[in-house]
Amino acid sequence: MATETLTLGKALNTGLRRALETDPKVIIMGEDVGKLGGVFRITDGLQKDFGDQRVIDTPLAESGIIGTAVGLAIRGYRPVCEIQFDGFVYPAYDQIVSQVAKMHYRSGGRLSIPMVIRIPFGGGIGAVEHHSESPEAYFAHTAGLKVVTCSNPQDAYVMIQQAIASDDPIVFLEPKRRYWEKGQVDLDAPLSDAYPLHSARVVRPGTDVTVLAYGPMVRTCLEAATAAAEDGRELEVIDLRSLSPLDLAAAYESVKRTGRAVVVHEAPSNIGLGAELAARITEECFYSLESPVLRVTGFDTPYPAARVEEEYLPDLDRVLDAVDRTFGW
Amino acid sequence: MATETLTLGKALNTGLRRALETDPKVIIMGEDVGKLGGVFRITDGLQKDFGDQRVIDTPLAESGIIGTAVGLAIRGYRPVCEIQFDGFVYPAYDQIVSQVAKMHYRSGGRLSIPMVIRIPFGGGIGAVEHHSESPEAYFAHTAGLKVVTCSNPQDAYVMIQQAIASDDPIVFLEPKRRYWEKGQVDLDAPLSDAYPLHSARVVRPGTDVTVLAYGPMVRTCLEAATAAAEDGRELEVIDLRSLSPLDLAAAYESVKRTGRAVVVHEAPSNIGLGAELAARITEECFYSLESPVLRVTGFDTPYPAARVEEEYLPDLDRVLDAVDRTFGW
Amino acid sequence: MAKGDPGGTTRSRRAAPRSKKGAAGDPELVQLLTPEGERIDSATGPDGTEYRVDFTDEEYRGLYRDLVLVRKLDAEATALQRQGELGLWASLLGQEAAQVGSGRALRAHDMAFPTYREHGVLYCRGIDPIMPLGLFRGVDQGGWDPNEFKFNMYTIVIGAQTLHATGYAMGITMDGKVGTDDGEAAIAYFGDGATSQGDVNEAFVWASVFNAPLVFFCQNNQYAISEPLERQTRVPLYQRAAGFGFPGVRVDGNDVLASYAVTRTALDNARHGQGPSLIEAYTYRMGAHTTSDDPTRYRIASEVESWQAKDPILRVRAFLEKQQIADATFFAEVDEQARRESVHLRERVLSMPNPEPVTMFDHVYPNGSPLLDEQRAQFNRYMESFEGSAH
Amino acid sequence: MAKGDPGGTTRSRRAAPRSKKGAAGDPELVQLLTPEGERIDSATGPDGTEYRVDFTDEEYRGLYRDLVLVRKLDAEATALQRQGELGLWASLLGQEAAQVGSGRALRAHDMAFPTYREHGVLYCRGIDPIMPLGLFRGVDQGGWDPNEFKFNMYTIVIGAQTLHATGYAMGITMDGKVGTDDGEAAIAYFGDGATSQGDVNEAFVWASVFNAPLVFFCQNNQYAISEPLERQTRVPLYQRAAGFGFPGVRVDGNDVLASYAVTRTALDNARHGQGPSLIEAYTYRMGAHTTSDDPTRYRIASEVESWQAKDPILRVRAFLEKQQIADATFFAEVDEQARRESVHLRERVLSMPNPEPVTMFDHVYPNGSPLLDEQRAQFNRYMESFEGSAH
Ligand SMILES: Cc1ncc(C[n+]2csc(CCOP(=O)(O)OP(=O)(O)O)c2C)c(N)n1
Ligand SMILES: Cc1ncc(C[n+]2csc(CCOP(=O)(O)OP(=O)(O)O)c2C)c(N)n1
Ligand SMILES: [Mg+2]
Ligand SMILES: [Mg+2]
Repeated sequence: MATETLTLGKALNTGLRRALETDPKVIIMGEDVGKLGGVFRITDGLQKDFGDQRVIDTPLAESGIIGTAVGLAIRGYRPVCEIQFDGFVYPAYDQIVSQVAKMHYRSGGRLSIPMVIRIPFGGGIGAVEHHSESPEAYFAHTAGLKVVTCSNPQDAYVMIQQAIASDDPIVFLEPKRRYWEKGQVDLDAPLSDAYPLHSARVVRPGTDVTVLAYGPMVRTCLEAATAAAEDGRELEVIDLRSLSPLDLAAAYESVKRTGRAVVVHEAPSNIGLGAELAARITEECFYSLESPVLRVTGFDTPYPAARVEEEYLPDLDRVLDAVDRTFGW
Repeated sequence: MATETLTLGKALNTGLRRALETDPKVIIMGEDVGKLGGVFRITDGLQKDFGDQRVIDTPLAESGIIGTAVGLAIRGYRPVCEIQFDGFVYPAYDQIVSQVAKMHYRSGGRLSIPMVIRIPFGGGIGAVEHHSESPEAYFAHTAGLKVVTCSNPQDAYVMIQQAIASDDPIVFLEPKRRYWEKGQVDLDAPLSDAYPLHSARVVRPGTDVTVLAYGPMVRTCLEAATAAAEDGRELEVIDLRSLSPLDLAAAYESVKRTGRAVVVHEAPSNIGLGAELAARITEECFYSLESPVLRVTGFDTPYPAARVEEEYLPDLDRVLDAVDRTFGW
Repeated sequence: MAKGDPGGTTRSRRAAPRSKKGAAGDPELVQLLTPEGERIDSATGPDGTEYRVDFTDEEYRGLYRDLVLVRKLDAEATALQRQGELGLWASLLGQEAAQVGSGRALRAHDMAFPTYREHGVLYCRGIDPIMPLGLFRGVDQGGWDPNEFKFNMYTIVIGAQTLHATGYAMGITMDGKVGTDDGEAAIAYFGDGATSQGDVNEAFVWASVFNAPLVFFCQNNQYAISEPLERQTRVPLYQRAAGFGFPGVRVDGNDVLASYAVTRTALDNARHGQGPSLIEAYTYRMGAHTTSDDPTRYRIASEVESWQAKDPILRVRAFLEKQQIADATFFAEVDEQARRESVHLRERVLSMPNPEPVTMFDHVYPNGSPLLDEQRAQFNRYMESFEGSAH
Repeated sequence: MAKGDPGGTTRSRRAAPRSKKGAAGDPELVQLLTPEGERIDSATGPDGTEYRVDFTDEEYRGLYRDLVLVRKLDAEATALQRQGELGLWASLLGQEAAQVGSGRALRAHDMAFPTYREHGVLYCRGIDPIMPLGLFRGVDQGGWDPNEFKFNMYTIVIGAQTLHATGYAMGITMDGKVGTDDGEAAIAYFGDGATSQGDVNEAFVWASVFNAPLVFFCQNNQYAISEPLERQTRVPLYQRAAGFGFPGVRVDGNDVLASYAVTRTALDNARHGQGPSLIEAYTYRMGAHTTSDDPTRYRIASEVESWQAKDPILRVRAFLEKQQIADATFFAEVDEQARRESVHLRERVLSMPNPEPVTMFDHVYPNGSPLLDEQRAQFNRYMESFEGSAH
């Protein structure tokens, strides 16, 4: 039986390895992805086993990484690009939003750019500036890109393979503070049977408040749900998984039952994912809502110094506080 | 009496001239801003009158424009950078979101970057790709930047001067399809008495539905209001003017009266300004709303070919359709 | 003339009838045909490479035909824009030789990455000149498959395509299609202004480090819109290459023979595994930047006139006449063909249909998206609501 | 020793006691002090510039003191990180000479733009070494005014600061502070990896076009994290400059004298209006990239050992000893000072307070923002709601 206990990081590594084995056109490129195996070791051992033509240490320039990957995709490759940290994706922004995102459209559907851009994202690891960003709104607002993120090792293993197999260009956000968390991973289940990449999932059913989260905040919300249950309140926690397109069927159904919704993310509030979720849920569930959709997010400041990030990031208490407020409205 | 009829473009030009006269530290930099006066002639004649040390034709690289402007700001200058078209700001994205936006915060408030980044934005001029983008959400989501836009010549003239005089780094979005529209501009009123830069303004009072817009869509909404009035419906139109920070006091007050709100922008809907406006208005006016806040926006596609942009962009009919829907909810 | 390979045929060769070693003018400039139509036997590049061409009469005539056709079709597009049939046009006027020379140097399997101005290269690739007009008419955003034509979509964002070309060329190497006589190569076109962009310099880094089979072909037409060359550099652009570890050469971009020779050599070096090189084709943008531009605001008539004397077509015609390679009948026939093709182009542009608005929702993603499906459906319902109404 | 201007004093000069023309080793490398501690009288750069220094004994001792102190403080920071007192540390171990040499070549009014590793330059600027530790401890994000110290905040995004330096230098020109003996200049620090970034190359373009009074100081420490130099270039980095139209020179970055001489010349050229230049300081990162890194994964011990033999401090000590410029008492005194300063640094780090959480809302905008005022107020209310509770 091939169910193993893996960290989220190791699950990604195993998924990447599987993708390299499955399709000879899959290549991995990025800074330090080769011998070092990436600063988080997500590509550990892959260059050794697949060679430096498949796992490519690139020059230090993110626009170059994405731009050359576009050319490789035109040539028929399926590049998986690693951006070392969230804060270093911006030099590649033009290539991502003006080239990668638009190529298929510009070609009238004749050309696809099956690229995956892996980005470790989010805070909570005590890092210096530029290492704890949550840039998902920038990408999810961009038509032509898809954006996904995983919250547990099983999803990490499956979703990275699905993303690589997809012909859509996909920004794959990895919750870096969860890299070391462990979970059961079924290594044998065929990809074709897997839960669809762009579907959300109810990770804890509940009756009183719907809580929407993704990536690193899913665990926080599950912990909040456990705490709330002790107080007799049942939170339904939904892991969005796909940030673009959003899959809100389960959320709508849930909110229509609970009448209350809380959205949680690390990124700043202003024009973040939470705004979109609030707007859509309100539109769809207008007559069911007992209170407005509340947002629990990072604040609208640059990411602060590490010694205050605990207060900056949503935590169990802030989620519960918002839950309380939906009842007191 | 110094009230003159100017196009919006000429009003900006006059405002820039005034800023150059007022403060010797103000400099203008960008591609073709000198002899040519910019592709839209917004800087027409300025190099001739202020010299090529104050109105600087730069090499063709946007990251270079913003990056060197940061250095000039550190040196005590107040750079006003022109980005030639909305679609060409992305090579400078890293400098804007990681450097310009964060410098003040990083320095613990010791250093300011009083920079204005002027960007002609939006569609409706029949242009080829990359010339009709609405990138406001990218910047308004970014903590540390302020974002404003003008909808008429008077505001253009005043706001550009206010933005330049402000110590905050400001993305100044110019509604390019309105460059040629004329209006009265009071050239003499002192800047110190002017309407505050970061305040929204009710541009047409009404009782039935609150319509929020900014930049190029204000006029569209005013036309919709005229049409609606013929059908006996009074729209209250609010010109947001400041996209970050948002000033929603008037909007809240209005929606509490009307019970209905429609938000209009050209940018794609998904995680756009409209989402934020809908989320905040819903939170603030929860018990006053007769229908959810509706959004009339560009679609979530790359900007389409010019021959279909008329259908892509919100127009009078689509605004009225949304107004109707708020009544039919 | 064998498309894409004029150097490969034999028959009556007429190599450099008036032999003259080294261009009279700039020693930095590789030139094989003077503005007066004099052939120069061979020219030496800065690294000692000898450049020469050895064309048949037929091939010389073919190049002339290309130049005339390319100019005529370009003029037709400008006219179409003036008449409101195109939204914009970026004319190649003056740059025909750089484009035809380099375009004809490409082999069938080589891949080109153009900017928005390479209509001449497109033509040499055997592509219907109607293809890019959808973009400029505003009925599509490019709309072709780069691999079908071995010609990437036009790229408007300055410099972005140079990285695509570099990646593509890396792919050639990864496919093992380099190092032999039938190896492949790629060519990246860009302007003088583009050399200031980070992307172009990153492409130089990448191409060098990965020894990519790639030719960087910079048409230095002296201007980036209104900005003269000195806003981008204070040394000749071809010299940029050395610091990145590969050769650079400046060629007379108004000389179709030299442009051909230099590009052919660079492509062959690339396909044989010798890595990238940079060609600076020294030329001049005779017209406006685009139809939206007014060049009288930033350059003087005498400058334009001085370049008129270096016209890329006149010199070929002078050469053909002096050498009696072509006669009046031939020239008339070429003009007539150019007229015919441009009329044909015009007719087809006029009949290009506007896209159905609802198609704007198509092809955002290969796998589609429920959000767009929803928006498309709403849009259809909305449009239907007007049906029958006066709207 | 006159801080920032050791070349300006007189007294007992001891120029190159063991005269030796041209480094024994690499002709491309400007060297004035061999790893064995032999002085070379003068060295010639690739463009023929002669480099020499003429220090007093006092100044030689001063440089030694700087090197030892800088290394010791750096080691202390590494130790603090190991003990959990800093979140991260980017050690300069091995690069002391490049930093002290260039740092001491700066005049008081010159402006430096560091990366995250220029602790040695910072020290030479007379700045308290505690200053950058807030960033690495995680109590602030940089937290100083660049103009106060003539030393920009550390910049982590690779290459970004080179454009800032260029703009700043343009401002020097615009202020008329160039072209005379008391002109100003700026210096931009960056690594070998950074040379691949678009921003750095754009900075080269800008600096050249605007003839900015700027020195590009690249510490080529052979690695960008795990990636060796050949991932960034296949030719020596100093050669990059020529293609942008300004001079480049490679200096032995483990030789404090040569680093000083080359930087001083470049700065003087800049302040006199001769524009930018590039210095490649050829050195080696002896330690890990940062405390998060494990270099054993990507490089072999023998390589590190071979560089150990070129240690930047040992050679100065050997020279001082051989020349009897310093004796055991002096070396002991320096060690003692280093110990004292590092203990003092440690004590102050340990007592650096954590910021009040609510301060995270401060200084987002010079003019503030109502959104942040609201969030701050909410945050305060929220925090107060726990008061008295067990939380
Ligand atoms: C990133 C970017 N910035 C600005 C522009 C606007 N623009 C279009 S063409 C052009 C000048 C290009 O000059 P050059 O590279 O010399 O090419 P040329 O047009 O002369 O052929 C500019 C600034 C653009 N298309 N892309
Ligand atoms: C834009 C960007 N990309 C990636 C990183 C992550 N990173 C930090 S240091 C570094 C290597 C830098 O190498 P080099 O320029 O040689 O400087 P060194 O650290 O060797 O002094 C990388 C890749 C970054 N900080 N910024
Ligand atoms: Mg040009
Ligand atoms: Mg390095």
